[in-house]
Amino acid sequence: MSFEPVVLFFLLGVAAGLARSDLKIPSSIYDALSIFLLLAIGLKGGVKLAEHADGGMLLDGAFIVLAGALIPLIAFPLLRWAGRLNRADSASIAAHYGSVSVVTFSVGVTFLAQEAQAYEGHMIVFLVLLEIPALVIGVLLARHGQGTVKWGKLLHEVFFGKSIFLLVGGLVIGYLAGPQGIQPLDKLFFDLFKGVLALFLLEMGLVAAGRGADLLARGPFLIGFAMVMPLISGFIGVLTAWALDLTLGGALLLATLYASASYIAAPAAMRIAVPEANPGLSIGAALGVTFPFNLFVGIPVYYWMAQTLYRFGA
Amino acid sequence: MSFEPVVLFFLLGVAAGLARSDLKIPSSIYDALSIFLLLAIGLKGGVKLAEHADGGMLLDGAFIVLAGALIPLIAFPLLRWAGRLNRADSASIAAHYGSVSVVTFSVGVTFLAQEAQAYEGHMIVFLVLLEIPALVIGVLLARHGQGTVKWGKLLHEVFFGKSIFLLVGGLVIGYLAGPQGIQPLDKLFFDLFKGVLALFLLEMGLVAAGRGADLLARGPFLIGFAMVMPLISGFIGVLTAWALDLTLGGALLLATLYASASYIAAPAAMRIAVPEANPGLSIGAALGVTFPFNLFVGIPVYYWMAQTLYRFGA
Amino acid sequence: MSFEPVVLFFLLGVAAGLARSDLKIPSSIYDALSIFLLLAIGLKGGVKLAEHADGGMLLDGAFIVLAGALIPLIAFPLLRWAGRLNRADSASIAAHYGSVSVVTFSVGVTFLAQEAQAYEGHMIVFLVLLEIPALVIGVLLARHGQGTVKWGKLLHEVFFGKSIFLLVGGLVIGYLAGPQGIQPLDKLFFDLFKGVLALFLLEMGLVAAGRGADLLARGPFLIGFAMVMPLISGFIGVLTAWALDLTLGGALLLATLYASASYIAAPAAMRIAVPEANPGLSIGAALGVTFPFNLFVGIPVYYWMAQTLYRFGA
Amino acid sequence: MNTPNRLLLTIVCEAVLEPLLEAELPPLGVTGYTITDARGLGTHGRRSGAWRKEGNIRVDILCDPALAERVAEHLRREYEAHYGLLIFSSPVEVHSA
Amino acid sequence: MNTPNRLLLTIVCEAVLEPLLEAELPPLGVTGYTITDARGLGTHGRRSGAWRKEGNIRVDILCDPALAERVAEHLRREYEAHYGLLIFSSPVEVHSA
Amino acid sequence: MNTPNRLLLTIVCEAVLEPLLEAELPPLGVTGYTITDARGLGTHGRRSGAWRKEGNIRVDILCDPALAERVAEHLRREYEAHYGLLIFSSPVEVHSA
Ligand SMILES: Nc1ncnc2c1ncn2[C@@H]1O[C@H](COP(=O)(O)O)[C@@H](O)[C@H]1O
Ligand SMILES: Nc1ncnc2c1ncn2[C@@H]1O[C@H](COP(=O)(O)O)[C@@H](O)[C@H]1O
Ligand SMILES: Nc1ncnc2c1ncn2[C@@H]1O[C@H](COP(=O)(O)O)[C@@H](O)[C@H]1O
Ligand code: NA
Ligand code: NA
Ligand code: NA
Repeated sequence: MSFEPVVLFFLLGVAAGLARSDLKIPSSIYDALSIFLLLAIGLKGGVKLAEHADGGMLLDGAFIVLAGALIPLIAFPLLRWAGRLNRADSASIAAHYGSVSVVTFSVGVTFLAQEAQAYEGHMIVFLVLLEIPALVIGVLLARHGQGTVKWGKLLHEVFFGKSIFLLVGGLVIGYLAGPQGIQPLDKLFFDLFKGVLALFLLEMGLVAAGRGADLLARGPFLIGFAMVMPLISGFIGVLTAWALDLTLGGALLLATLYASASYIAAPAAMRIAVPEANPGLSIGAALGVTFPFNLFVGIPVYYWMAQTLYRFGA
Repeated sequence: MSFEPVVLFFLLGVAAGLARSDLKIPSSIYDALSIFLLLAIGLKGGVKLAEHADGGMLLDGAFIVLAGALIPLIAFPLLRWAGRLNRADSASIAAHYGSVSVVTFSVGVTFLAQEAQAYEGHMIVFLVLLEIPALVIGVLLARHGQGTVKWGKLLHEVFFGKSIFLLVGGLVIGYLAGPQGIQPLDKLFFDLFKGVLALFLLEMGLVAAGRGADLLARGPFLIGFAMVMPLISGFIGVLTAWALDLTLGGALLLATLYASASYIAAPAAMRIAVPEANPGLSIGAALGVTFPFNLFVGIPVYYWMAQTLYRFGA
Repeated sequence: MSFEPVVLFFLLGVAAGLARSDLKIPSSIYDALSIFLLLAIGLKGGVKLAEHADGGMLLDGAFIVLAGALIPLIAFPLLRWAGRLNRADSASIAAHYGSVSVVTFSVGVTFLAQEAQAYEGHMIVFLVLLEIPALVIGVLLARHGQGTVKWGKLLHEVFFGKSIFLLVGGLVIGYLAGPQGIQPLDKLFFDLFKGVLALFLLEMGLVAAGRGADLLARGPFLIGFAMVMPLISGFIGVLTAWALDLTLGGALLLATLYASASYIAAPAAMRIAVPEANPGLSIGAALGVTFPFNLFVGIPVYYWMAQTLYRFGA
Repeated sequence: MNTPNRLLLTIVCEAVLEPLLEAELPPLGVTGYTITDARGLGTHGRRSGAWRKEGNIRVDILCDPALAERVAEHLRREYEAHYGLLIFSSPVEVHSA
Repeated sequence: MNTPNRLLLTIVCEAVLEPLLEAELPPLGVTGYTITDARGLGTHGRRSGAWRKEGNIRVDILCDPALAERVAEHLRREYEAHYGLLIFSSPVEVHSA
Repeated sequence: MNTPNRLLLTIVCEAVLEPLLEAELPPLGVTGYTITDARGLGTHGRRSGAWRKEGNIRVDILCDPALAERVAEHLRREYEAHYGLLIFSSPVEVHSA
């Protein structure tokens, strides 16, 4: 995995950030890259769905969402009692870890391509499904017993926030247009995907460099959490995939989804719904630690977990 | 036409706009996409021109411009007397409808590709020619008998405004470089064209959602006008194409050009030349109603018109 | 060379600038295009390096840097005594001409492709090496005997400034990932390269139009300098290449590097290190005169020089 | 033509609040405002504007003192506790109709 | 060093006017100005800045009261009737040379 | 709640100075500032903002008069001779905590 170029772009960004280079990705370009990635992933999922959708998927989806809901419920008490964080921060961070990172997922797909491993195309549908319950659970945890929740604003942010909206929109377009219909768009959305991902990772590296430094100042607990939590979630993902009889590739992707922490959808939603939480903590942990951890350590480890379980569990 | 993905992107944009999603295409990306589309269309036209230009085209062009000049002259009295709009607004809207929409034209080209219909490559030359007289007529109508016209500023805006300038510039470059010379640029300007068009339509949908709502508040006349006028212009286009013996594909494209209303070049030019006109009305009608009307209803109708005329008129 | 489309894009930009068109490339798009070009060139160089790096290159590099250091040392007295410019301006302009233009280099590569001439892939490594000493010499010339130099800030700007950082970063990634590893990124970074270069030249034309006009007001000396200096440097380049036994293509590229003047890295570095120099003079000369001069006259002339020398010198 | 006694109320806050302000200001009586994108440093740390939602916005509202106070009070109540927020005002003379 | 009696004249108007202002301000005596991109709400409705020409610009001019009045008058005469336009000023102290 | 006697110090300068200011302002005692991108005209000619480093930035600092003078003095000393720079201030009333 070490010489995979998209990951090297991330390191280049980190280096630029640490060296205080004047390299900056303009914010409008960041927005454009993220719109591209979200749409492209949605489209790809939709096309796969059009090729073979069936009822079993619905059941699988329900199971995957339920198992995924464990993650914030494990993270919250860890943060609250082991980490002695306040309720709002614990809930907000739990929501970030329950939710998923589209970019980490993409790196997982890239990893499978390198390993020449197949996977279920409809994984992307699960990606979309997983995004939502974690945010709701996070808010419930934050508000449990006190204060009122602006549910309207939160649900609006969740469903019509850019991330979910573009993922779902791409999914629907891909499904309706089908492989044939999408084909003229392939040269933009699929052929350029990996290159755009590389540029996005460059920017992520720039941001992570700053975030990681912020976090170091906060003491070691959160840093430890940001590396242990994905291992726990990833393990749950491998088990769930095995229980559902997914392919080995599907197991890696599900583990990656569970293990990844959101830094696009969740921060925006939590800033609105749980404003008293400190966004520096959650973004710092998710982007400054967990994201690179998954890139360099997590994904190979989940792959090894999956291989081991599939060999012995068979 | 219903599952053509570029049109689905437009609908996705409309949905995002109506649902007040926080999805936004940054303005610099909008600018970049439109620069790309204008240049790409110009280049494609120039290459086609280099392949086969002849004197007959000049005569055709003159005829097409003259017939096209009918459109604002029909629209103006309709707006002024049937719609009871003031002189400036009537003239400005007439200019928008006399002028053309490059994006609608591109969707027409996409439609022909799906129907596997050939067309005259130099259509794009006519597109450029058509843009200009309508704006001049619009200003003459607005100023008839009163006030002075800042012709210098207007003509400068028309000829050196971004739209015409890039179209003509692309045309000239494509012509001079020829198919061989342009070939290394194909991967950017031609292969990605449809994908970029899809992204642009996403943004158009976002804007149209807002514009359409504005217009609804204005009463039904303008909305009706924005759907009837393209049918009239489209019919003139089919007749003109038939009289000039263009291919069936050429007939569809000419009808689409006549029927489309400008929302890039015309608004900027009219804002300078007829500032007392309310831009909300013209852009609302052109972008909020006529543009989607042409996408979903107009283009198939003009195609049917052309097929019918070509069958019986032969 | 006359109908090479990328050069026509430059002319289109100049025309837009002179005609005061409202065409503008948004600054964030300019940034994105330049990030793309710098990374792409670095990656390409890195891949070439991975394919065949050897010790001889190091020696060649040292020689090329030493010969290149002549350029600012020739330019400075010319400017200071023949041109009667003050010390700071002379030094700053000398640094711009000692440094190199990545875009001019890319046009040189395009020229070789048209002429079907091979060249040493590791030329790009030399490009990076050449950027640095000229800036340091420029500052030494400016500060010679007076004032203190903020070396820290200068060296930081040179090594971690966007240009060098992305070139070196791309080089390293390309080298580590190798041709195989980079291949999935080819569709973005290599296939689109020439198209992006064309768009960048459009912007350069827009800027050069303004800069050239500024410079005309400054009197003829600097304009003459901006056309004579590249001929001198280009000749040094051809000689150096011949002495090192580079290919004919390599000779053209080295001449082009020597002859080109920087307008991305050098202006930023000089603004920090020699703030009393007037940036209008150096950018005006480099971008307003030397850049188009190299595009239209210089590159063919250096090619002819190289051919002649290689024929008779052999 | 010159209206004395008008204030320019300036609000600097997190960009994430823009849609909320757009919805809440008109009901308070605000009939016009101007928004620009900004970045900055404050008690909530550095906001680099590296991506849209991470930046700040600056909202300028030309209004009378009473409305300014009403807006400032609303913002203090709703947002000051948990969001980066700076509000100040200065008297200006209006030259347009 | 501190020049009293200077005004900061601020103009908020449609972005489409930028090239016109750039041509018309210097002949009126303006030697410097600063422009930023903006969006906003006013009597001409919402200007979302979703694309460049649809947004606003904010032009700040540091000048003396007489010039400010001259500029304001020019803009009112030429543009107020038909364009979104807001002009106001406030006294400032200048700290640079 | 209203702190009188506060100044808004505004600096317009070349964008290339942004990282330098970010490093130099806090040691002078500045605890907050707001930056926006700008373009403009001045004695150093037109700065069109056509690319990032060629544009201007506008830095607004809310502070007390002593700090304002300290910052202005520092900038005049370090940058006025060779960079495009404009500094002015005006009194403002603060409405946030
Ligand atoms: N003293 C100040 N002067 C100017 N702007 C400030 C100041 N303090 C804060 N700001 C701006 O207000 C935003 C939020 O401030 P804060 O809540 O203190 O983090 C910052 O990101 C700055 O853009
Ligand atoms: N009361 C106000 N406060 C601040 N900005 C305003 C105000 N009214 C109008 N504006 C700005 O001026 C532009 C034009 O105003 P109008 O002509 O009223 O539409 C608007 O788009 C706003 O950016
Ligand atoms: N009179 C003025 N009013 C407003 N802004 C100005 C003025 N003079 C200069 N500026 C701004 O300050 C920058 C630097 O000014 P200068 O050093 O005079 O070139 C210019 O690019 C403008 O953005
Ligand atoms: Na997760
Ligand atoms: Na038309
Ligand atoms: Na050189």
